[in-house]
Amino acid sequence: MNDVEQDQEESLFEAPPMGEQERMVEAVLFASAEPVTVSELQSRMPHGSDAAEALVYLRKRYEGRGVSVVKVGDAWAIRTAPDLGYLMQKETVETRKLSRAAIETLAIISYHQPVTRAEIEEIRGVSVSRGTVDQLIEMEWIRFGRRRMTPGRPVTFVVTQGFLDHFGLESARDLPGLKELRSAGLLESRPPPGLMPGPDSDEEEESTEGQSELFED
Amino acid sequence: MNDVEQDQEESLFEAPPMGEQERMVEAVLFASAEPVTVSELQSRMPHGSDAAEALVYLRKRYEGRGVSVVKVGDAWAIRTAPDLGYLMQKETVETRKLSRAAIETLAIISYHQPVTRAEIEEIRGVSVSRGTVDQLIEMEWIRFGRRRMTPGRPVTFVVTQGFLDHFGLESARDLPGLKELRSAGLLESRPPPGLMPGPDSDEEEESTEGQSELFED
Amino acid sequence: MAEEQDFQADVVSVSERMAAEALIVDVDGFEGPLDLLLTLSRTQKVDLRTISVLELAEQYLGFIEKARHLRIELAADYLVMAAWLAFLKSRLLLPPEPGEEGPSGEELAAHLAFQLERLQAMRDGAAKLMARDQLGRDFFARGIPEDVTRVRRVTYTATLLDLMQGYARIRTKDEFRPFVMDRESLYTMEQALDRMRGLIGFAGDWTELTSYVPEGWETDPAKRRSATAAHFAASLELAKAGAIEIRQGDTFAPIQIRRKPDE
Repeated sequence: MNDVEQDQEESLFEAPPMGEQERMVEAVLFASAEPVTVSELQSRMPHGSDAAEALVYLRKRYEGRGVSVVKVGDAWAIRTAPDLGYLMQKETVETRKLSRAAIETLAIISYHQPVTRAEIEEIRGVSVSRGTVDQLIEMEWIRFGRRRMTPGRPVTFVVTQGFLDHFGLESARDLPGLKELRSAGLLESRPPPGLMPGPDSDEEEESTEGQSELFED
Repeated sequence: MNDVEQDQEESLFEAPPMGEQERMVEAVLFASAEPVTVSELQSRMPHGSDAAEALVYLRKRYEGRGVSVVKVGDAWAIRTAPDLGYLMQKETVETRKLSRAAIETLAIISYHQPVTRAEIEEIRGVSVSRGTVDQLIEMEWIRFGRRRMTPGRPVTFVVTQGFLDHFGLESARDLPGLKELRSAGLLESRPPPGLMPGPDSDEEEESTEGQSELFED
Repeated sequence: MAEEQDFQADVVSVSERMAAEALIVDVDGFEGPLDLLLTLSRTQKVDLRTISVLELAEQYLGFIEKARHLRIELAADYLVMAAWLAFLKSRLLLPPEPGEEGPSGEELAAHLAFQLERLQAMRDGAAKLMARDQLGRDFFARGIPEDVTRVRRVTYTATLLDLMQGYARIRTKDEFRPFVMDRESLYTMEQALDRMRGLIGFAGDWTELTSYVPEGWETDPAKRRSATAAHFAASLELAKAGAIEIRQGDTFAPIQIRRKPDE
């Protein structure tokens, strides 16, 4: 404490060495809750100090470091180097199950591709929300296919390689057909006895037809 | 997506150069007002980084500067050099004035930890008021430690990282005069030779190993 | 009186006497008997390790007497300590009786000295601790911390099973009806009722019920049975409601119905 007082008294007559002044600027910029102007620095430092010059040295010292001395308006502050900004973010990844609507939409696209939104809606019996399609596109599980050569030229959706990778499929043709789903017990209801000339069978044909369109290129 | 995955895989085999790791540690420590543990640093840096080694370099780099890299328990922080405190009047935080009882209780906990309330009372010769302990807990300078494995399983108190940070201690082993006190036998918990009056004579039997548990290495 | 004289004898100099009086005035300022003992021990001006516990005990007892004399109310623990010190004093002065149980006077005195020394050490430690450079006073943390922003990224996942179940769900939704509703070969009474309500307006004359059975239901025996029964039940409903009249000429003769003539 006495040493400090002595230093201060001496400094009335002789400014501290530039290295010391640099230390002072460094400490003040670090601890201050707001950017500090040169005149504020000057007023805090012992008489005879040159805050502006000390800043030049300090700035140079931090060049290429993890933090840098930056000008904010007419004041100065220490900030994280821009290229390290990502370290200030802590990413927590949360895995959630895809919604039922998204799974069904994805299933229809994978079995019927290329398929238009109107067709998806017809199969599902409910409208398909934009968010659901966007989500699947964002996940890179579906993408836009060729436009349908019908009035309005609607876009079609097809599944991506990322989709096949995720589900461990070599091609969308590897997806099990309705008969297999049924024998695997995945169908929730029995068709009524007789009278069901298999909407599945013609659907299956339709789907392979659709897929062939895609895969034959 | 694929690129990111590739990057991560590569980084398992190749960490960023040590100079870069030092920058990262520097950026993270500068950004935080609280001490950051090595494992926290490690988790924020790319795979394969060695935060502990980068810290050694960084600490050396800041020797003699206006701010320094200090160890606080098992964490690290950047703090201004104490000799420049006089420049920081503006930043000075008014800490709540602690009562003599609170200061003594804090000292006893820091030198004797883990220590039970009965042991503190035995040392001070008076009962410890609830408010005193509450205040120290509220200031985050002490916290509950493990329960003592003696009848009644009393809770113990230990000092926190915040305490070490506040008093600029690397660990509780660096408490002033700790060695002398220990060699003088003043940190031993000597059971009174019967018939001694005490504030809580019925709880006195709990006094057992005391600080040795923490300080022995 | 004699006790007071004892106390006076202990107080040697004027300054010490004044200190003793100050102690009395401050009696509430002491943090218990141990604190008082520690303060009194300072008058011995020796290292706490070589303190005379006997002398300290006498000082304390004298202090308590003085306080009593001045009618200062002392907390119970001061009096407990006084009684204990009086006991200690007697142990220290008198040789132990043969076969006496418990710790010796020396052991008790040593522990009291230890307690005083330990308390003093903790006070010194506290003073040294508080004299250290402190965060926010002598050294400082970052003034503008750049907080870590927590980015929560949500990834969605699904399994092949989810996908297949989803597809199966859609493809079977149309087919799925409760089994009882599944009656391709059945004609319900409700259907027949609907049909007959539409047709009955034109039937002013007696008409055979069988002629109401819709096309396509007359040939297949199962369908014909179902449709006939439904229409018969429906005609009974209509007759009950007073919409039609119903008759049968003979057993197994054709059933005939007609619209009920307007009154």
